[in-house]
Amino acid sequence: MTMIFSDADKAFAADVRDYLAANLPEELARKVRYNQRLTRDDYTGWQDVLAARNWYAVGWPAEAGGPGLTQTQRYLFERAYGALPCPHPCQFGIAMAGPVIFTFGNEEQKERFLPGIRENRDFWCQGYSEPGAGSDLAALKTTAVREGDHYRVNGQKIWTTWANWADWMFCLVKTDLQVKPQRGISFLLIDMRSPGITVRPIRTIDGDHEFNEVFLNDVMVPVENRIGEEGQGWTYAKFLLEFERFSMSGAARSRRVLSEIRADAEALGRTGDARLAERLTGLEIELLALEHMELRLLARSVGGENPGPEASKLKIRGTEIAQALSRLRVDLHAEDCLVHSDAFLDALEPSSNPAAGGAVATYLNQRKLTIWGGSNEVQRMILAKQILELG
Amino acid sequence: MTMIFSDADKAFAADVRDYLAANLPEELARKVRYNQRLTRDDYTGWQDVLAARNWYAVGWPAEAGGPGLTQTQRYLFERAYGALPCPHPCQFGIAMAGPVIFTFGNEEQKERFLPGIRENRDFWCQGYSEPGAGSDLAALKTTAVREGDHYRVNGQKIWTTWANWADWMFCLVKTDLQVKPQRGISFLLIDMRSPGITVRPIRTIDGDHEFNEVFLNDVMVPVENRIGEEGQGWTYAKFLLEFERFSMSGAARSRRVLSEIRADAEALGRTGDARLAERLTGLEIELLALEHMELRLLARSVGGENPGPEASKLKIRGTEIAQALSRLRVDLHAEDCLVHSDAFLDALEPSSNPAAGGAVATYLNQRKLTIWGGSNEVQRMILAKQILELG
Amino acid sequence: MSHLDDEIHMLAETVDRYVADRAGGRASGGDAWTELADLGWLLLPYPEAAGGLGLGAAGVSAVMQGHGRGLLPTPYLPFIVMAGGALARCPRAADALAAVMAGERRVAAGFAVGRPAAITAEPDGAGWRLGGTQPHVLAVDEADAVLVAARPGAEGGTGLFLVGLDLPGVTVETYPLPDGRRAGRVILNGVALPAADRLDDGDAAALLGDVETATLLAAAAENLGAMQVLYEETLAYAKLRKQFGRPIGSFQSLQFRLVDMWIKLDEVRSLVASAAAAGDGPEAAQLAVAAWIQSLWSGRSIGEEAIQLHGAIGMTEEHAAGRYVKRILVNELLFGAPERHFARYRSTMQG
Amino acid sequence: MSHLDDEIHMLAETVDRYVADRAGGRASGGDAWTELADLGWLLLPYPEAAGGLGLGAAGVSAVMQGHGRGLLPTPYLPFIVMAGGALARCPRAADALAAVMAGERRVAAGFAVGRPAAITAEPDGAGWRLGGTQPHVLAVDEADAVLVAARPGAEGGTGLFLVGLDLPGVTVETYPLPDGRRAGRVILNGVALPAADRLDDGDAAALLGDVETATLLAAAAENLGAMQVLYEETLAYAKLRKQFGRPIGSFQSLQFRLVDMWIKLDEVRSLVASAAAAGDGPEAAQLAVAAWIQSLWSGRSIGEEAIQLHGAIGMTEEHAAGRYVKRILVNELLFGAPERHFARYRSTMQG
Repeated sequence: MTMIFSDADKAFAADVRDYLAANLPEELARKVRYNQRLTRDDYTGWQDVLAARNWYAVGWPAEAGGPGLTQTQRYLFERAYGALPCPHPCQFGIAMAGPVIFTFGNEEQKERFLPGIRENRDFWCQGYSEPGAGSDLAALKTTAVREGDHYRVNGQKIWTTWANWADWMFCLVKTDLQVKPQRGISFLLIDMRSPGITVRPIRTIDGDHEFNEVFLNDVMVPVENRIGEEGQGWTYAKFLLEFERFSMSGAARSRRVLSEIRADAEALGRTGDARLAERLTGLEIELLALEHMELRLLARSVGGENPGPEASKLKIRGTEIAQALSRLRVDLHAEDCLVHSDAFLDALEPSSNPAAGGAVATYLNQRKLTIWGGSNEVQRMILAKQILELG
Repeated sequence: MTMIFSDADKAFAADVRDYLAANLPEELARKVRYNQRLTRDDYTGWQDVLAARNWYAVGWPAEAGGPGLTQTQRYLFERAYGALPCPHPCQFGIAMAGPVIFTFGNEEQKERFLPGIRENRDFWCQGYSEPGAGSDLAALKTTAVREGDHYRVNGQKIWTTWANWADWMFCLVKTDLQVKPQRGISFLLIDMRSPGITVRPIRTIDGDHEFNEVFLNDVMVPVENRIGEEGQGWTYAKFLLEFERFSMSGAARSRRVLSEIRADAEALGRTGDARLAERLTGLEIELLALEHMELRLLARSVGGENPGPEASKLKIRGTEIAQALSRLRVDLHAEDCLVHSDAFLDALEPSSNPAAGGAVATYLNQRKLTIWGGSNEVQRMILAKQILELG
Repeated sequence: MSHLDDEIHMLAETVDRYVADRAGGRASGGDAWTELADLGWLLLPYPEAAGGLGLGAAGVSAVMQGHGRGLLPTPYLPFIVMAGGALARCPRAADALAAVMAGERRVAAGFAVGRPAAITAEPDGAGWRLGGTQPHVLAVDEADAVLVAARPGAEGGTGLFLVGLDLPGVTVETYPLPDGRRAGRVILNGVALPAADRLDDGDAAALLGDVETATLLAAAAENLGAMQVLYEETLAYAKLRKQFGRPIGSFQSLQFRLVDMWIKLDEVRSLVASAAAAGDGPEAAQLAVAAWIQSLWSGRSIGEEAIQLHGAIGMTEEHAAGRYVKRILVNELLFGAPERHFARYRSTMQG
Repeated sequence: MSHLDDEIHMLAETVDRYVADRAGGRASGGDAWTELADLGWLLLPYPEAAGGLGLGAAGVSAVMQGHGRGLLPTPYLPFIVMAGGALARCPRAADALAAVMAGERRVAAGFAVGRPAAITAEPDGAGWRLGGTQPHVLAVDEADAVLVAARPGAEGGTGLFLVGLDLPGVTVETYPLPDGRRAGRVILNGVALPAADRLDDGDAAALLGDVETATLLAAAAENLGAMQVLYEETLAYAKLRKQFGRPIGSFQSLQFRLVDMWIKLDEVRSLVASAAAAGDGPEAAQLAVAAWIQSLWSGRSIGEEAIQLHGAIGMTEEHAAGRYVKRILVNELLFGAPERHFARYRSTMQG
């Protein structure tokens, strides 16, 4: 149950910390620190910095061209990473498309797609959700009809993060309408420059544009872009889910946000505010509990055990804590949060209290955390069924 | 929507306040104030004081021999009553058996039973719950088989408050096992001195004895003790439920408890404790909202509208607030609550901090509030179905 | 039902129609403020002796609930409740108030709830010279004057000054609030005013306290209107939207959350109604402050639940949920979080 | 797995068996304290150099979880963790500690977590004279001595004195705690002690701080054991008990509440495990305090939910739920509510 770090592990953690600190551009750090909007170039530029050490695809095994870190090193990497105001790297290629390809893809697919993901050359997005089918994949409607060596794809995807920036989309489609949904779904990789694809932006309540609708109208996708067997897409999607939940605690990021809020409170001369101090301490302890839940689960997967559905608890608590922090920041800055402008969020305009500038937008934006990646209600359903075995 | 009190109403309220204050024995007030245990004599003695003004059966219409108060006067009575540390009068006769008898009973039954209830001569208890059938009356198992001019009753009741003190029990029994439960239940009045009745105490976690099991073994109940028609017991029970919920906010009592806790905090020199002050103010505002929800519902029933299932909201919030107050008292007195003794609770032994003496027992006892009278889960189910119309 | 109840009832129906017309695109297209003047809403809260309709807090509450339900952009709260409310309490402001009631003059509120005056006023001959910056003045870009609270020189207390925005030394910098309403910083740089433009009777602190209470109730009523829509939309959505083959409103955990939203809504509604009906005096002030605090407790929770239960659709700009949530949030930022008003609440408690 | 991990693992199995034996009525019937001595548990936390087993916080945590699961009445926490823990940190207390470890001497803890010493010690010739009342001394009726913290005369600081309960001037008044354990007031009325019975090295404040941290972790482990049973019993009951024709555990709102109980349990379990494994130093202290605070947050909520979900049956003295709830509640009253430890937590934070 104990987690003692070897000297080699400690040296690795120091290397990560030093490299990131030395290579994180000041302007980018400032944008992240103050919750300003990042551009595609902000992301890809930073991901190039990571890729230079092969730390963009940081979770990949050596066979897939990744760094082949141990679980412990992964944990130390995340901790060092989260401690600095680094952008959260785009996950759809490295954490989703990549693992499915190197686990279920054939050799040709691996050679064709993995280097572009690992080296941050291709920008990926995820085509799962559809209108009327969010956390419930059984309700998918997008069809792919086999025509010779192509699929003809028709349908609509929604909530597609960064489809507007993406080169590729991995996509769940229905290839068999006769069988029950779990058996008729396939996993396709679609070139976003294919004819018939239209991307329409969805603006969110924080004024941001990261979601999109993607319309697929007679899009022809080569059969060789299908991963694994036809009709097995559900299996691959499920395989991803547990990885996703494990990485969704956001504890390292929350730890950083907490220390930023504490620094802001000091800068505002609010250290004597007993209520604020209590809320900070309370959240700090909640976060500590989350970190140690994560460590224990990690210790078990070091021992070879798959984290499995238990990881849902990390997603639930991690997102609750992150939301509470985003609310606390609004409460701390109170009326200073009123001076809101797109120009500030786009880093064009300075602010007398920059920590307040993005507070409301972040609070609103973070509402998504308990909705996406399998809503927290779905996570609780998973735990009730699979861990508590309640019928 | 406004609730303006007439001069006559104000005079009535003053009369109630003055009479109660003048006639509440000091020793009894002290027991209530410090959450000590009350004896049967404590209750009946106090109820005699009420009955002397015909205020024991305070909610009864004049036709039933009650004071025939208006809804507004009822509200003012409860408010004046709650402001003083009066014992909560035993409800089973006046608020349950009585209303069913004067609404659904025949003339003979009214003459036979109502005076004894109203004048506090008979002590009643309620035989609804059975093992395996708490909030779910459809699962009742106690049977009553007609044999000439008697029913032969067999079965077991549980959670029967004060069965050990009672002269009479009103009881739901199954008279028809063939039809669906809602049609096969009858409402019987059972003399607790009948042969075949055994009462077994159930001690609760606060060390108190108010609950009992009642075993009915070939108990012969005259048919003339059945209220209304055979098979209609469910209807009469439902009729009572809405009355019960309306009276279950406990707002007046909570208002008194809140002021006692504030007085205790002052006596302990804790007025400068910011966290305590915030919790008190927060609960005070929650309670104010409850009081004004109740007033609005009252204003509508003055206008002739039945409170209906909406009254469930008062039960939910009222019990939540009462429980929060019982917890706050424990937190206020902290380690002073450790010196607990049955001798103190039975008012035999003084204490250096009497307000702390009953705090833990009360906290534990008050857990029942969200369980009984239709658990708060059942209240939410009622609201979801009947008010929100969710299927 | 009393005569006042009748009038409030009729007013509430007018407000409902007005909101429905605007929501249905049947707005006149004319100047919204002129519409409000034509409806008589600009006269509504003020005493009949001053030329108003005498509907007080009850009337304001009805109009503000409509502002919340319809997310109306008209600055009724700052112009009529705050600035106008202060003018109505100044014996020497009858002319200014008359102009406000007639819709001829639009006066913004240059003071903040629960904050000391940000402006200073130095005696200057027979008149005054004002300096300082007042932040977050709502809808100042629609106003022609601002009523500022200022600390007058050495004499202490608070003064109320009517400052035309076209005076030399006045600068206004406007910006959008997170919910799309506009506010501005009013910067006074040695603005010279004649003695007659100080409107209070020596110290405006007490009257401003009353105006603050009225402001909190009006803002609570606006929040109530907004969260009523959030609740109704969420309930309707829960009955419609299917997941795992069933309406999501058939899942018991969601049912219970919707019930709790309904109760929280009812708590605000009950306190706002009682506060609006309570007239003046300490009980009215207590209810007003409680209504405001409860409107934030309930509003946060109803807002967050509304977005969560709508799922991703609730996160979009196209969907109304976010706009209502932002309105309530901005009101909180403008008028102060619950705990900031606990001391005010306690000061109104009797016994 | 390290050697220590192995030993702890074996210890935990022994504890499980011991708890199961007692629950199954297979207790020896002999003196429980002698049993603990025979099992080696009285030696368990102390350093090997002092004759202990060197299992430290990890060993204590395993034994205390058993105390919570089995609601064991043995005063392991006050005698071994508190009094014994203090003796083990006093260089001149080797003999007393040896007697404690051998089960020959039973020393109660005459000091409270987070409270200044209640006893005063006046110099008296070569020795001391002690006076005052120490409340809530756990299991003092099973002890033959009490280790009291006292403020020594003019010199300041805190001294630790070993006081035999048979000494002249010592009175003990015992009473039951709400959970059935017993405690007592130790009243010292001019009790004369030789200089040798003061065991600390000048000021015991720092060592008592360490003992308090160890106490909080041990109490958190006991709470963990208790709430684990509450959770398991409630889950089992939800699968069994039917209402409206279905097991209540099939109602979604109850499922979600059970999931939240499971998560809250896991939060305590994780912090207790990490704290127990963390050895010494500030991170260990931080984890111990956090484990205690979390054990109360989770414990309150799991306890209240356990009673609620059991319905009326959970309210009865016959059912175990109430006994577990009371154990956790009494621990909170003895060792201090969460917020009382926030400052302690902050003082352990690094950077």
